[in-house]
Amino acid sequence: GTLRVGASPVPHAEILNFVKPLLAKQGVTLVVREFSDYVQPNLALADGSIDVNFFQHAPYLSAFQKDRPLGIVAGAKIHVEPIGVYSRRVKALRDLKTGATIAIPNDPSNSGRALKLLERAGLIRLKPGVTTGATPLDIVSNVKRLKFRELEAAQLPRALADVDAAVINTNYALDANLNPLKDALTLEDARSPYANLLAVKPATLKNPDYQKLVKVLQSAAVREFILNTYKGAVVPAF
Amino acid sequence: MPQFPPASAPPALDFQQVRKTYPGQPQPALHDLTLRVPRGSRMGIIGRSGAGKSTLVRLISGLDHADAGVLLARGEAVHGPQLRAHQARTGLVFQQFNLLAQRTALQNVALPLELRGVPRARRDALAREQLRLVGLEALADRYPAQLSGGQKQRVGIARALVTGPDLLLADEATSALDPETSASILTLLLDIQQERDLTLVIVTHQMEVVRAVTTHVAVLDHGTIVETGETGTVLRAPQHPVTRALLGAHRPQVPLADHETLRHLTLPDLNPDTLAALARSGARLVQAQAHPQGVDVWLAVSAHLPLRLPGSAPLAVGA
Amino acid sequence: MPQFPPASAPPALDFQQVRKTYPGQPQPALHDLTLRVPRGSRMGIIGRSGAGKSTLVRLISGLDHADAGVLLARGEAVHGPQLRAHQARTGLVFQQFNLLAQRTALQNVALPLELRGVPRARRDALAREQLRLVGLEALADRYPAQLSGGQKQRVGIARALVTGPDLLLADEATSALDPETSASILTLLLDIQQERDLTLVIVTHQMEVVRAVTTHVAVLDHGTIVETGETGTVLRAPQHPVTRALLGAHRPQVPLADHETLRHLTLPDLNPDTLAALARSGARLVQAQAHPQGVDVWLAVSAHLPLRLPGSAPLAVGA
Amino acid sequence: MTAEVLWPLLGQATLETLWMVLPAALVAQLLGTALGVLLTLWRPGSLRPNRAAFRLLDAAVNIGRSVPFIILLVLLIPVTRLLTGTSIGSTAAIVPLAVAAIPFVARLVDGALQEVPAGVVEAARAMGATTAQTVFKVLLPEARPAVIHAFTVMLVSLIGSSAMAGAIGGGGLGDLAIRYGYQRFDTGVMVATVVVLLLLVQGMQWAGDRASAWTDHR
Amino acid sequence: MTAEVLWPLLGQATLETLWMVLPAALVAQLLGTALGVLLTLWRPGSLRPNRAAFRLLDAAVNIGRSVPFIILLVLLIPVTRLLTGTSIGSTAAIVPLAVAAIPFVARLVDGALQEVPAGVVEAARAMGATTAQTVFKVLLPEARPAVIHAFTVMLVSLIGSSAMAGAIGGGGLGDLAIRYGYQRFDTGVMVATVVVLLLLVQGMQWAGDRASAWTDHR
Ligand SMILES: Nc1ncnc2c1ncn2[C@@H]1O[C@H](COP(=O)(O)OP(=O)(O)OP(=O)(O)O)[C@@H](O)[C@H]1O
Ligand SMILES: Nc1ncnc2c1ncn2[C@@H]1O[C@H](COP(=O)(O)OP(=O)(O)OP(=O)(O)O)[C@@H](O)[C@H]1O
Ligand code: MET
Ligand SMILES: [Mg+2]
Ligand SMILES: [Mg+2]
Repeated sequence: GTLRVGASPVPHAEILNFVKPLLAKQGVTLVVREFSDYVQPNLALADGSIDVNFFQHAPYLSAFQKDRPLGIVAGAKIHVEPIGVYSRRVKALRDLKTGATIAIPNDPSNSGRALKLLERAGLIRLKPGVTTGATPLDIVSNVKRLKFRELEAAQLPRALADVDAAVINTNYALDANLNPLKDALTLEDARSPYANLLAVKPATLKNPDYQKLVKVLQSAAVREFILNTYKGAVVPAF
Repeated sequence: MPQFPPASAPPALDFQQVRKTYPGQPQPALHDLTLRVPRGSRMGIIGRSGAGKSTLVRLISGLDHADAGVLLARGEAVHGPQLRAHQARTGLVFQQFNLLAQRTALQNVALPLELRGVPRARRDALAREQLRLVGLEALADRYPAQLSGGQKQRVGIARALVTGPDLLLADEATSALDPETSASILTLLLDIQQERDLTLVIVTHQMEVVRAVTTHVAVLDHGTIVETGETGTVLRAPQHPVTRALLGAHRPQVPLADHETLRHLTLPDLNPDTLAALARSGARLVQAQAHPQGVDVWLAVSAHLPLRLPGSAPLAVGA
Repeated sequence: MPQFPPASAPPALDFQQVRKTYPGQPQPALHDLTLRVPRGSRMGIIGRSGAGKSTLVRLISGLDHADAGVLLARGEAVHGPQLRAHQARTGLVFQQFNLLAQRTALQNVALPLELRGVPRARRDALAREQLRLVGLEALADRYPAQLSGGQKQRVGIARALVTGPDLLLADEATSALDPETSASILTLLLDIQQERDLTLVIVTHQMEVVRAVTTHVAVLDHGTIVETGETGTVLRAPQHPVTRALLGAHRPQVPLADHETLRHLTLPDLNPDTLAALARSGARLVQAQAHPQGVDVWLAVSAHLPLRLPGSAPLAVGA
Repeated sequence: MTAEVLWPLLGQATLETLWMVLPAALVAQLLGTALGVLLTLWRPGSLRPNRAAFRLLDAAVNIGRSVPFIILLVLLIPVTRLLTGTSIGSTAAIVPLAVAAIPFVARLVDGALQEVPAGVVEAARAMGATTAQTVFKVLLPEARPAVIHAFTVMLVSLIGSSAMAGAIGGGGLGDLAIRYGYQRFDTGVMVATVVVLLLLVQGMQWAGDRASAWTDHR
Repeated sequence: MTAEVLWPLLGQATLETLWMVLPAALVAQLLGTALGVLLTLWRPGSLRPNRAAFRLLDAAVNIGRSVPFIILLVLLIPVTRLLTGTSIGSTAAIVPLAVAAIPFVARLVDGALQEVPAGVVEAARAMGATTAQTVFKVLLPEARPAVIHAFTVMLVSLIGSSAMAGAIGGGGLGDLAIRYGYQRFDTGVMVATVVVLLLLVQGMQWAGDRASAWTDHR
C-alpha cells in the first residue's frame, strides 16, 4: 500500500528518502511530504492528510497533546539531534560573567530543552516539576543573573557574535561550521529523552505497512546512513 | 421680473426659489432662483464669470441637490426615483468636457448608448454618425489626450446628442471652437431642434450665440436671476445694469474725436431710408449688428448735434 | 507670404521651416512653418479647431520639440542650456488651465515666484496683487476645485503674468470668460504691454479679440501658416479662403428676401457721406464693425442692383 | 549541493511557486477589487455612502491585514479543506495566500479608484448610469493602469508570502531558500534560489509595467 | 495564561511592535519615496529618461522585493550590526524591516506619481522649473493623498512583517501571537494579541485615511 509521511526536511525527509527504495521492494510506496513548521504536521496527521509524521521528539509530542489533544501517539524512536552550548567569548561555562546574555531557541520544544541543558550545567534552576516546554518564565534561580534571548533556532549561530553564549541544535551548529565535539561548552548526552520518533494515530500502529517502515528505519543500513551522513549531529536512537 | 405665459404642458424646467450653497462657503452660489424654461424653447443663460451658471446646470442634471426650493424638469422633481429617467432624457455638455481618458472618441460618444444597452454594432454606427455631424469622423479612434481642445469639446457635444435627448444642457459648449466650427455646431443644434421637440439650455458668454440661437435669455448675477425674457426683448431693451454691461462690453473700441460720444440704439432695420436718416443726423456709424429682432446700432455722435431718427422713439442708450 | 521687415534686434520668435509630428500620427501637426513675431508685437494666431495652434504654443514654451526646422526665441534656440532661461522669461496660459489641484489660487499664482526663490512674504504680496488685477482677490484661498471655469482661467492668467515675462503665450486665455471680464483682462494685457517691452502671442478664435488687441495676425491651417501680416491688412483684405471663412463666419445670421444676397466689404469709415452713399445704393446694412483699420460692413443687396460706393475699389466680398 | 541535484529542485520549486501564487493572485485580484470598489462606493461622501457598511468592511479588511499569515493559515484550515480537499501541500496553500492577499488588493484598489478624476464619474452620473455601470464602465476602466499596477505589486508580494507556505508543505522557491539557505547554511542554493526568484519577479514587474503603460491612453 | 501574566506581556509586545515598526516605516517612507521618485523620473518617456539607470534601479527594487524576509534578515546582519551594534532584538529588527519596506514603498510611490495629471507637470516645466523643483513643488505635493495612502498600506504591511522579527528576538505582537497562540495553542493569548493588532491597524488606517482626505483638495 501507500504510506504518506510528513517530515521535517532535515534529517527526517532525507532518511525517509534513503529508505524509500528499500520499502518499495517490500511493496510499500512511501510518499514524503516536507513541512518547515512544527505545528502543521500534527494537524495534518490528525485530519488524515498524512498517515505518519516524523519530525518531533517525545517531550514535544506530549506537550503538544496537552495543549491540543488530537489523539496522536508516539511510535518508534529513530534518532536524536543533540543540542549544545557554544560561545565566542568564553572558553567554559563557569567563565560566564554576571549578567551575561545567553541566546536560546524560541520554539517550544527547543527552548525548554535548552533551559534544561543549562539547568543540568548548574547555571539556573527551573520550577520543580517543569520537564519539557519550560520557558524563561519558569526560572526560579538565576545566580549569575543571566539574560536570555529567544531566537529562531537557525538564527543562533549567526547571532553568536552578539551574545555571550548560545544554545544551538547540532544540525545548525554543523551547517554553520561549528564542531560539536570540539566547540561545544556542553552537549546533550546520548541518553537524551529527545529522540525523534514516528507519530501516528493509534490504529496505524497495527498497520503492516507502518510496521515495515519502522523495521526498515531501525535497520543497520539506516544506522550506517545516519552516522555517515551527519557525522555526530544526528545520532541513531535505536 | 417678467414671467412667460403658462403653457398647457409643464415647462421643460421650473425653478422655484432654489438655493444652493457649496459646503464651507459663506455665500450661496444660487439663491432665490426662480425660472421657467418653456418646452421647446432655446434658453440662453448669461452672466459674469462665477455668477452661478455651471452650478445651475449641475442642479438641472442632478449632479448636485438644491438646499432649498423646488426644481422640476418636465413637471417632475429632479431627484429620487425619477432622477435616472430624467438624466436619460437629458444631454449635458460639460464646460470642461469630462471625457473618459481611457476611451477613444468613438467609445466616449457611444458610452451613453452602452449604458442604455444598445447593441455594439448599432451604438458604434450611431456614435460614428454623430461624430461625423460634429466634423470628427476621421478622429473616431483617437484618445482624448490626442485631440485638440476644440476637438475634445466636439466629442463632448456628440456624446450629449447621441441619445436624442429632449433637453440639452450646453455649458459653454462652443467656447473652445473657432467661429466657423462654432457656427456649424450651432446650426446642427438648431437643425436638431427643428426636427424634434428639444429644449435647449445654453450657457454662454458669447453674445453672438445668444443672438443667433436663443429664443429666451436669463441673466444670472451673484447667484440669482436679475433679468429674463424673450431674447429680442431683453436685447432690445436691457433693464438690469448687469445685462447692459454684458451686452455693452460689445461697445466698440474705436477712437473718438473729442466732441463725440458713443450712443447705442436698436432699430428695426437699416434699410436705405434709415440709412439716409442716419446720414442726415450727422452721426458716424461705428457698429451695427442685425439679429432676428432688429439691429443693434452704435453711433458716434457730436454731443452738440440733436439726434432724431425715424421710428426711433426715445432712444434706448446703452452704457 | 508677406514677411515683416527685419528689425535691428532679433525678433521675439522666429520659426523657420518647423515641423512637428505627434508619435504615431501619419500627418504632421505642424509643417513648413515659418513665422516671425517682432519684438513688442501682439501676434494673434487664428485657425480652425485642430489646426495646430496649441501645438505651436507647446513648441514655443519648450514643452515639445520640433522634429525639424529652427525655432528661435529672442535669437536663441529653444532647447538645451538656454531653455530654462527662456522659460523663466515666458508666461504661458494653458488652454486647459493646468492648475495645481492641491494649491490654493494664491499658491498657484505664487508658484513661478517660488521657483525663482522669491521670499514667501514678497511672493504672496505679488501674487495677491496679480489676483486683484484679474478680479479674484476675494478667492485667493480657494482651491481650483472650488472655482468656476472662468475663475480658474483667470488664476491661470495671473500665474502667467506674475513674474513679469517679456513674452506671453495665451492659448485661448479668455475663452471661458464673459465679455465684460474678457474685456477687462484684455485691457490688463494691453496696459502691461504699454508699460514694458512685452511680446504677446494670443491664440484665439474670438475675432473681436484679434481686432481689439493684436497688431499682427497669423492664420494656421492644417499645420502651416497660410496667411500672415499686420492685423489691419489681413482683416481688410483677407487673401486665403480659410482666413475669409474664419472672418466670414461672422456672416450675420439674418433672414434675407429672395432677391437679396449678403455682401461683405471693408470701408475706411461710416461717416454721414458714406452712409448717404449706402442709402443711395439701395442696400440694407445688416452688420458693421469698426476696428482701428476701418469698418467691416455686411450688406444685403438686391442682386439686380449695381453697387457703387465712394472710396470702395473693387469690392472685397467675403464668403 | 551539486548542480544535478539543484536544477530539478529549482525547477520543481519554481513550478510550486507559480502553482500557488498565480491562482491565489487571480482570486485575490477578483475579490480584492470587489472589496476595494465597495470601500470606494460606501465611503462617506462617495457614490453610495453607507457609513455602517463602510465601517464594517473597513474593519474586516483591517482584520484580514492584522492577522499574521501563519495564524491565518491555521484559522483557514476548515475552509481550505472544504475547498481543496486537503489542508497541506501547494494546492492547499492557495487558499490562505489568496485570503491574505484579498484585503491587500482591496486597499490598493480603493486607493487607485480615488485617483479617477471626479469629472468623469460625474459625466457617467449625468448620463443616468447605474452604480454598477459607473463602476464597470467608468471607474474601473479609467483606473485600469493603476489597478494593473496594484495587481503587480500584489503578485510580487504574494511570491514573498508564499515562502511561508512551506509550513504546510507547500514548497516553492521561498521555502527552498529558507530550508537550504537559511536553515542549512547552503549559500549556493540560497543564491541560486534568490536569482530565480528575482528573475520571476523581474518578469512579472516588467509585464505588469508594460500592461499598465500599454493600456494607459492619457 | 492568566490575565496578570497576559497584560504585561501584551503591553510589552505592543511597545516592541511600535518600536520596531514606526522607525522602520519612517526610514522606509523617506528612502522608498526617493527611489519611487527616481523610478518615475528615469522611466523612458518621463522627465529625465535614463534607460540604464532605470533598469538598474528597477532591478534593485525587484531584488529587494524578491528576497524572502528571513533571508534578508540574515544577509543584512553585518549592516544591522554596524548600525545598531547587535544583530538581535527589537532595535536590530528595525534595519531589515526598513530595508524590506523600502522597495515596497518605491513601487507604491512610483504608482502614485504616475497618477499626477500630465498637465500640471507641464505647467511646472513651462515655468522653467528644475527637475528637483518639479519633484518637490509639484509631483509630490500633487500626489500627496496617494502617497499618504501608500504610507498607510506600507505601515500595516510592516506590522505584518514584524511578526517575523521574532526570529531575531525582536518580540512584538505578531511574535507573541505565533509563539503562544500558534505554537502553544493558547487561544486566549492569540485572540487577545490579534485584537490588539487589529486595534493598532484600525487606528493607523483611520489616521492614514483621514490624513489623506484632509490634505486632498480636489
Ligand atoms: N465646489 C465649489 N466649492 C465652493 N465654491 C464653488 C464651488 N464650485 C463653484 N463655486 C463658486 O460658486 C460660484 C458659482 O460658480 P459657477 O461654476 O456656477 O460659476 P459660472 O457662472 O459657471 O462661472 P464661469 O462663467 O466662470 O464658468 C463661483 O463663485 C464659484 O467660485
Ligand atoms: N498628443 C497628440 N497626439 C496625436 N495627435 C495630437 C496630439 N495633440 C494634438 N494632436 C492633433 O494635432 C492637431 C493639432 O492640435 P492642436 O491642439 O495644436 O490644435 P489647435 O489648433 O490648438 O485646436 P483647438 O482650437 O481645437 O484647440 C490636431 O489635429 C490634434 O488632433
Ligand atoms: N528535529 C527536532 C529536534 O530534534 C524536533 C523538534 S520537536 C518538534 O530538535
Ligand atoms: Mg461655468
Ligand atoms: Mg488648442
